[in-house]
Amino acid sequence: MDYSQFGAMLPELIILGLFLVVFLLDTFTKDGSAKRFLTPVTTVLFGLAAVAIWLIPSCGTEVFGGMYVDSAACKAIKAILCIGVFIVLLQSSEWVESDEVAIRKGEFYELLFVTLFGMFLMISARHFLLFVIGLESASLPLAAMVAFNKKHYQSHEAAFKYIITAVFSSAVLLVGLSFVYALSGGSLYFDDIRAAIAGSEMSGLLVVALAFVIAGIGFKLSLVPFHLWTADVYQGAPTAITSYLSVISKGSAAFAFFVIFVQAFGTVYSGLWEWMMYAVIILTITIGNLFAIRQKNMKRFMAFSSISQAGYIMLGVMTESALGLGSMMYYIFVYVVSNLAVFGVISAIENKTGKVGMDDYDGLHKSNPWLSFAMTLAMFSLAGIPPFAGFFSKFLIFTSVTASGSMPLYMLVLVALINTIISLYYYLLVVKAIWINPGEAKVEAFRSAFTERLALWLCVGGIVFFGLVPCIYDYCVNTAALL
Amino acid sequence: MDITLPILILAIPFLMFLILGIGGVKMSRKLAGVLGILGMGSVMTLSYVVALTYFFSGDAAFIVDGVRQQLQVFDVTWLAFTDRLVVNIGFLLDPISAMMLVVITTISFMVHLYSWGYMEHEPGFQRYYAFLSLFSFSMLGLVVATNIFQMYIFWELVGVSSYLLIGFFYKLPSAVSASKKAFIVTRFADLFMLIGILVLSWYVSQTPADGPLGGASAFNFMMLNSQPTNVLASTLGATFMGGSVLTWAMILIFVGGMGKSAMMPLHIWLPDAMEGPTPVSALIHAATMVVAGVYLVARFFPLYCIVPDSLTFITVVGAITAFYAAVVACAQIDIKRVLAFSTISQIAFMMVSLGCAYNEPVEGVHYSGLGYMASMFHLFTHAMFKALLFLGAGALIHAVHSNNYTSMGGLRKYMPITHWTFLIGCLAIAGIPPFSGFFSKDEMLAAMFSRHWFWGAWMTMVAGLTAFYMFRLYYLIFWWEENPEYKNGHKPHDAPWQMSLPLIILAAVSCVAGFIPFGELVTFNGEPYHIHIEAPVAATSITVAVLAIALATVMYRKKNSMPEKMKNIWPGLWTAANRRFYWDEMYQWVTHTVIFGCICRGIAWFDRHIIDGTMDGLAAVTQFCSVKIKGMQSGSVQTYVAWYLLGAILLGAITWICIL
Amino acid sequence: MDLNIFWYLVPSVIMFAAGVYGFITRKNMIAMLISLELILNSADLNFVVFNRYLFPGSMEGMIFTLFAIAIAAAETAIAISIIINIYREVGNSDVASVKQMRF
Amino acid sequence: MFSNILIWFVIVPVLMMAGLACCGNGNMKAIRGVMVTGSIVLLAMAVWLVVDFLGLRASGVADEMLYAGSWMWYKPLNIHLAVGVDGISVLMILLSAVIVFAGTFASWKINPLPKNFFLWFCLLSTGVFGFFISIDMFTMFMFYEVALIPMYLLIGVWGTGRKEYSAMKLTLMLMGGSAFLMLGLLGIYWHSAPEGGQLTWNILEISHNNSIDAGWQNLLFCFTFVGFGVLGAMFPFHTWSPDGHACAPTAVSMLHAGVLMKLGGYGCFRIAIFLLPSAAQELAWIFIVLTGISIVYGAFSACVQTDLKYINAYSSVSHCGMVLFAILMLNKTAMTGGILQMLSHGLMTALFFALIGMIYGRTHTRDIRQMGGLMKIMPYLGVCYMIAGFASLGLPGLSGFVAEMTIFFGAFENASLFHRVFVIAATTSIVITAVYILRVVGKLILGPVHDEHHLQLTDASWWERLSTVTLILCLAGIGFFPNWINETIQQSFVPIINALNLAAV
Repeated sequence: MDYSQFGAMLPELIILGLFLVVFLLDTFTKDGSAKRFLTPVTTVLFGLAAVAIWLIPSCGTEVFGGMYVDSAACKAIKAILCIGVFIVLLQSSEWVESDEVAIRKGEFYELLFVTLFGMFLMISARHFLLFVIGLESASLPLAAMVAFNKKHYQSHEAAFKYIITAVFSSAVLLVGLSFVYALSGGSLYFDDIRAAIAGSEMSGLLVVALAFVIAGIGFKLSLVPFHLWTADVYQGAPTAITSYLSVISKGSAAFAFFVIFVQAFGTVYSGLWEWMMYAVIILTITIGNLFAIRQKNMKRFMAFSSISQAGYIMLGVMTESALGLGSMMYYIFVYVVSNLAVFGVISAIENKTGKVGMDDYDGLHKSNPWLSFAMTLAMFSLAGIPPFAGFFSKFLIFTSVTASGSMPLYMLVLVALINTIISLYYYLLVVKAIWINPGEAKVEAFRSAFTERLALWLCVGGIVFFGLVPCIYDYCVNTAALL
Repeated sequence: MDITLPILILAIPFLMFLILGIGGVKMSRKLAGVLGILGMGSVMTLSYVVALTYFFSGDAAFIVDGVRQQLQVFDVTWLAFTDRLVVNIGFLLDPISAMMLVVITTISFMVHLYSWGYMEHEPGFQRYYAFLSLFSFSMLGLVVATNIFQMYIFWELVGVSSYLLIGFFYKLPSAVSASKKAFIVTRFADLFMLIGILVLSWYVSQTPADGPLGGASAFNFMMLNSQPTNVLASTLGATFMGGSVLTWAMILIFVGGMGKSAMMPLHIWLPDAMEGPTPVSALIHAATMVVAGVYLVARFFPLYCIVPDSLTFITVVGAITAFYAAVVACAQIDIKRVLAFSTISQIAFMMVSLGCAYNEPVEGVHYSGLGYMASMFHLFTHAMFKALLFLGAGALIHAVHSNNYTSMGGLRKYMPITHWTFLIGCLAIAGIPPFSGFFSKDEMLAAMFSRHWFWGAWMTMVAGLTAFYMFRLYYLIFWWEENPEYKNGHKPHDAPWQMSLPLIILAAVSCVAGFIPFGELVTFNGEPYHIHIEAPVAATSITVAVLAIALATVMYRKKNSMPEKMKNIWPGLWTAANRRFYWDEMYQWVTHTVIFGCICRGIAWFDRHIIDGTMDGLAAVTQFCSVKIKGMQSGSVQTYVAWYLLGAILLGAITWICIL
Repeated sequence: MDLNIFWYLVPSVIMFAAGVYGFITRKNMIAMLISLELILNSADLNFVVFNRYLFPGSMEGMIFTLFAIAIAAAETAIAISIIINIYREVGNSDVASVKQMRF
Repeated sequence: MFSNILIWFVIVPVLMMAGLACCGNGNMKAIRGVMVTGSIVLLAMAVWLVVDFLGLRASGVADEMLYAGSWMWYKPLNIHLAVGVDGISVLMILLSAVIVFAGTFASWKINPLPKNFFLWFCLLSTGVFGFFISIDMFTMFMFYEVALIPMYLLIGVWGTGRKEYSAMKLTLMLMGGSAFLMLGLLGIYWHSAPEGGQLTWNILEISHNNSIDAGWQNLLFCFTFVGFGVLGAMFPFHTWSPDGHACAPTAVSMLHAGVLMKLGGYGCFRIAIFLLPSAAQELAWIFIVLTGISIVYGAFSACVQTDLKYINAYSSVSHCGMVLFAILMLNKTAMTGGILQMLSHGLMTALFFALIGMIYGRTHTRDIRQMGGLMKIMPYLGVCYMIAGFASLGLPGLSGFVAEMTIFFGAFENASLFHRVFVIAATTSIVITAVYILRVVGKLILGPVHDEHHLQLTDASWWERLSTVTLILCLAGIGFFPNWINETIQQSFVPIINALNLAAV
C-alpha cells in the first residue's frame, strides 16, 4: 500500500491532527492551569488550519482506490466550511468558558473535530461505504453535542429526538443503499453505479432506492418531510451547536448530495430523481416558510428558516451543471456567513441574558444598536435583499437553475421566488421587533466578548463584501468545474 | 406689424400677475391698486393702438383691395407633439381679435378702476388685482390665439382665473362651492372640446405633409379656415352614428363653448358665479369670458359652415337657452342673478345669430355675412351695456349691502348717477333706439328672419321678454316702494368717483356704440358689409320692446298687488322659474347621489374590500395554512418518523405511478 | 430445497415492517431502540443476500454489512446514554414524556 | 471606472452614508451638514449632466447611450456593471436629484433617530440613481431592489398610523412584483443571444441581438410588465400605494411617489417594451385595459377619501396609470408624454406629500373633515397646495398639462376603435381629477376655519419654503418651456420605436 496517498487527504489529516492535539491537551492538563488556554489555543490553531486548507492546492488525486477524491471543488467547499467552523468557534468560546460547560470544553472540541472530519470524508467520498462512514461520524457525535447542556432538560429532549431520528434515517438510507447495491452490478463506486444503472432497465426497485436515499440524506439537510426533528433539536441544543448544525452540517450534506445524485444516479432516466427533488424542494421551501411565520423562539424560528434555505440550496442540485454547483457552493458560503451572523447575535444575547424569544428583541436598537445592525443586515441577507450577499446568492442560483430553459424549472423558480416573499415577511418580523416595536428595550445594554464581536464583524464583512465583490463566486464556479 | 406691441399686450398683464401675486404680500393697497390700474391702462392703450392701426391705417398688411387680412404677428413653437401636431403660441390679428382686444381691455380697465373703490376695504386687495391681471392675460391670449390648441390653453387659464375670482371671498362656503361648480362644469365641457380637437387634428394631421393641409401645424386656424373643403375631405368620408366625423368634431368643440358661454344644459354655474365680487361678474361673467364660446364659433366659422348640421345644433341650443334664461330671469329676486340669466339669454342670442349665418348654397357661397357680423356686433355692444349694468348693480349692492331687490326700491332719489346709467343700460338691452343694443339686436333678428321665419319670431319673443324683465328689475330697484330703512339711519348714496366714472363712460359708450360702422370693420370674410336697418324687423322689435316695457311699467312702477296676483294665477310656474326649473337639483342628484354616492363610494368600497381584501386574504390564507399544518410538528418523535416514512414511501410511490 | 433470493428478502421486508411498526407504536424508548435495530438488520440482511445471490464474485456487500453493524452499535450506545439522561430528568423512559418542544 | 461621472451618482450617496455613520446620533448639525452638502452635490452633478448631455447631443453625438461604461462583474454569467444614459435617464436623474434635495429639507426636523433615517434615505437614493444609470439588467434589478427595501424601515420606524401593517404590505407586494420581474429577466438573459452566441445582460446588446422568439416574448413580457407594473401602481396591484403612502413619513412619501414609482414606468419601456417588442405589440391590449381602469378607478376612488394622503395616493394611482397607459400606446408621442407625466407627477406628488407632511406636522390630522380654511392660517402652504392641485388637474403653465396633452394626442394616433375608446375614457380623468382636487382645496384650504385651535399655527419655515419652491419652480419650468424636454425625450425613444417597427415587420 502506498502511504503517500494519504498526503492527498491533507484537510482531513489536519483536522485529525487538531483532534489529537486537543485530545492530548485535554487529557494531560489539569483543570485551572494550562487548560485555561485550551480555548484560545484551539481557536487559533483552527484558524491557522483553515488558512492552510484555503491555501493548499488540490492535487486532484484519488485515494483508497478511488473511494476518496481530492478535487478542487471538494477542497473549496471544505475551505468554505472551515470559515464557518472558525466563526462558530469564536462565537462559542464565551459559552464554552462558562462555568457549566468549561469543565467539558475539551470534549466539545473533540466532538466537533470528529464531526468535521466525518463531513470532510462525506464530501470527498466517491464510494457509498466511505460516504456512510463519513455521514455517521458526522452525525453521531452531534447527538452528544446536542445534549451538551447537561442541566437543561430541553437539551436532552433534543438529543433524544435527534439520535432516534438519525438512526432511523440511517437505517432507511441503508435499506435504500442495499437496493442500490442490488442494481449496481456489485460495486458501490459512484461511477460504477451510474454505468450499471445506465445499462439496466428501469425498475421499481430503483425508484424505491432513490426515494430512500433522498430520505436518508434529506434528513441531514432537513428537507421536508424529513425535517421534523430540526426545529426541536435546534431549539433544545446549545446555541453554538445549533449554529454548527444549521450551517456546517447542512452545507457538507448539500455538497455530498450533489455529488451522489449527479455522479452516481446521473441523468440516466432523466427526470426520475429530478421530479422527486422537484416536489421535495417545493415542499421544503413552502412548509419551512409556513412554519417559520408563527415562531416566537428565535432558535426555533431559525430552524424553520434554515429548512427553507435548504430548499433554495437544493435548487443547485436541479441544475446538474458546474455552474449550478458553483452557485450552490456560493449560496452555502453566503448562507454560512448570514446564518452565523444571526446566531452570533442570538448567542451573544442568550449568553448575557438567557433570552431567546422574539419578543425579547423589542426595541433592541435602543440598547444595542450594533447588534441590531448586524441582525438587520443578516436578516436582509437571508431574505435576499441587495446589496447584501444573500441577494447575489439567490439571484445566481436562480439564474443557473433556469439555464436549461425548461418550463418546469422556470415554474420551480417562480415558486421559490414567491416563497421569498413569505420568507421576507418573517425575516422582517425580526427587523420589526428590533426597530419598530414600541416600548423600552427588554435586553439591557451590554458589551459582548471580543471573540463574539470578531465573529460578528467577520460575518457582517462577508455579508456586505462578498456580494459586491465576485471573487468567491468566481472561485466557486471555477473549482466546481473540477468536481 | 412690429411684434413689440403684441408681445407687450400679453406680457404686461402676466408680469403684473407675477409682481402682484408674489410681491403683493409686502405691498401697500394703494401701490398694488395703482400698479394694477396703470398696468391695465397701458395694455388698453397698446390694444387701442394695435386695433386702430389694424382697422384704420390702411396698411397693405392689413387691408388689400378693401378686404381685411388675417395675419399672424408672431407664432413660435411651444411644444411639438409630432411633425404635424405642433403647438404654437402666437398672436393672430384679424377683425374679430382686434375687436376683442378693444372690448377686453376697455372693460378690464373699467373694472380695475371701479374695483379700486368697490374693493377698497376687502382683505386680499393685492391678490384681487393679481387675479384680475391673470384673467386679462388669459383672455387676451385666448382671443389672439393662432391655433385651436393655444386657444385651449388659454381657455383653461381663463377657467382657472374665473375660479380664483369667483372664490375670492374664500371664507364663504357659498363662494367656494360656486367657484368649484364653475370650474368643474366648464372643465366637463372642455373635456368634449378636447376630444373634438383630438378628432379634428388627427384627421388633418393624417393628410400628406406636402398636401394642401400640410403647410402649417394641424391646429392652425388660418390654415384650417382657409380650406374647409380640404378639411372635410381629410376625414375621408368617415361617419359616426350617421353624422360626418367633422360634424361631430365641430359639435364637440362647440360643447366646450357651451360650457364657457353657459348654454343649456351647462348653464348652471353662471348664476352661482355671482358669488364673486361684482366687478368680477361684470368683467368675466358678462362681458368677456362668457362670450368665449361665441368667439370660438366665430373663429372656426368656416369649418362650421362646411358642416351645416353643427350650425343647426348651435341654433337650437341657443334658441332654447335664450328663452329659458329669459323666463327664469323674470322670476329672480337677486339682482345679480337676473343679470346673470339675462347674460345667458343674450349670449344665446349671439349663438343663434351665428347659427343662422348660413344659407342654402347659392353659387358656392353658403354663408350670410349678416348673422356673423350682427353676432359680433352684439358681442361688442352687449359687453359694454352688460358691464354697465353689472357695475351699476355693484354700486347698488355697495350702497345697500344686499343683493336682493326686496331691500331696495325707490333708490332713484338717493343714487342719481347710478339710476341714470342703469336706465341707459336697460334701454340698450331692451333694444330701444338709439341705444346700441337696438342696432345689434336688430341686425341679429334680421339675420334670423332671413334664415327662417321661426327663428326670427322666436327670438323676437325672447327680445320682448328681455325688455320686460330688465324693466321689471329697473322699476323694482329704483321705483316701487321706498325702503323705509333709508329714512332712518342708513342712507344710500352714489358711489365714489372711481366707481362712478366707469359707469358714466360705459353709459356714454352704450349710447353711441350703435353708430359705429361695424359692418365696415368686422365681417366674416373681411369684406365690408353694408348695414341697413330692415324696417319691418326693426318696427316689430321696437313695438315688442315698447309693449313689454309698458307692461313692466304698469306692473312695477308703483307698489301694487298686480305682480302678486299674476304669480298666483299659476304659482307652480313662478316657483319653477324661480328655482330655475330645477336644473340645479337635477345636477345635484346626479353628482351627489349617482356619481359620488354610487360610483365613487362603490369603487372605493370595492378597492378596500375586494382588491385590498384579496391581498390581505392572501396573507390570511398563508397564516391559516400555517396554523392548519402545525399538527405535523407534534413534538412526538414517533409522529416525526411516521411522516418521514410516509414521505419517503409516497415519494417513491407517486413517482412510480407517474412513470408507469 | 433450493431457496430462491426472495425467501431471504421476505424476512427482510418483514423485519423492516415490524421495526417500523414497533418504532411507531411502542411507548418505551428502549423498545423503540430495539425496533430500530430490526430495521437496521433488515438492511444488513439485504446487503448480504444481494451480495451472495447477485454478485457472488465480490465482497462489497459483506464488508458494508460489517461496517453497518459497527455503526449501529455506536448509534445504540449513544442513544442509550441519552435515554439514561432523560430517565434521570423525568424518571421514566416513556416516549410520551419527551414532547415538550413542538409546533 | 471612477472617471465615469455616472458612477459618482451611486458613490456620492454611499459617501453620504459613510459620512452619516461617522456623525453622532444626536448631532443634528453634522447630520444636516452631510445631507445638505450631499444633496447639493447630487443636484449640481445632475444639472451638469443634463447640460453636458444636451451639449453632446447638440454637437452630433448619436450614440444610443452616452457616458457608457462597462466593467465585468460576475464573469461566469457575463454580468457587468454597465452604465450609460440617454435623454430619458438624464431627466429622471435630474428629477431624483431634485426630489432628494427637496426631501432633505422636508425632513429637516425628523425625529427620532435622525441619523438612521438619513442612512436609509441615502440607501434608497443610491438604489434610485443606480437604477437610472444602469443599462445592464442585473445591475438594474439589483438597484431596483436596493431602492425598495429601505422603505420598510423608513415607513415602519418613522411612519404614522397603521405603519407596521402598511410597511409590511408595501414591501411584500413590491417584492411580489419583483419576483415576477426577476423571472422575466432570467428568461430574457437565457434567450439574449442566438444559438451559440455570448449571452448578455446588456440591454443594448440584447436589443441588437433580437433573438427572443415570439412565444417566449409573450411570456416574458407578462412577467416583466407585471413586475414593473406593481411598482407603477397598476390596477389591481396598486393597493400597497394608498396604505403605504398614508403611513410613510413626508420625505419618504416624496421620494417614493416622486421617484420610486417612476422606476416601474421606466422599467416597463426600457425592458419590457424595448427588449420584447413583438410581445409588446401583441399583448399591449391586456395592459391597456388594466391601466385604463387604473386611471379612472384611481380618480374615482380619490373622490371620496377623507385622508389627505389617501387622496393623493389614489390620485397617484390614476396618474401613474396614465404613465403606463401612455407607454403602452407604443408610439413616440404618447411614450414621450408618458415620460413627461413621470416627471410631472414626480414633482407634483412630491410637492403634495411635502405639503401634507407640513400640514400634518402642524395640525396633527390629515382628515379633511377636521380642517378647513387653512389659507387664512398658513397662506404660504395654502397657495402651494393650490399650485400643486392645479398641476395635478392639468392647468396650462404647469407640467401636468403638457404631459397629459402629449399623452392624449399621442394615444389618439392609434386608430383602432379599442384604443380610441380607452383614450377617451382616459381623458375623462381630467374632469374627475378636477373634482377631487377642488373638493380638497375647497374644504381644506378655502372655506371657514374649522378648528379654532388651528389659528395659533404658524406658516412655513425657511427650509419648508426652500423645499416647496424648488419643486414649484421645476413644475412651472416644465410647464412653460416643455419643448426642449420633449425633444430630448423623443430623440431617446428612437431606438425603441425602431425596435417596435422591426418587430412589426
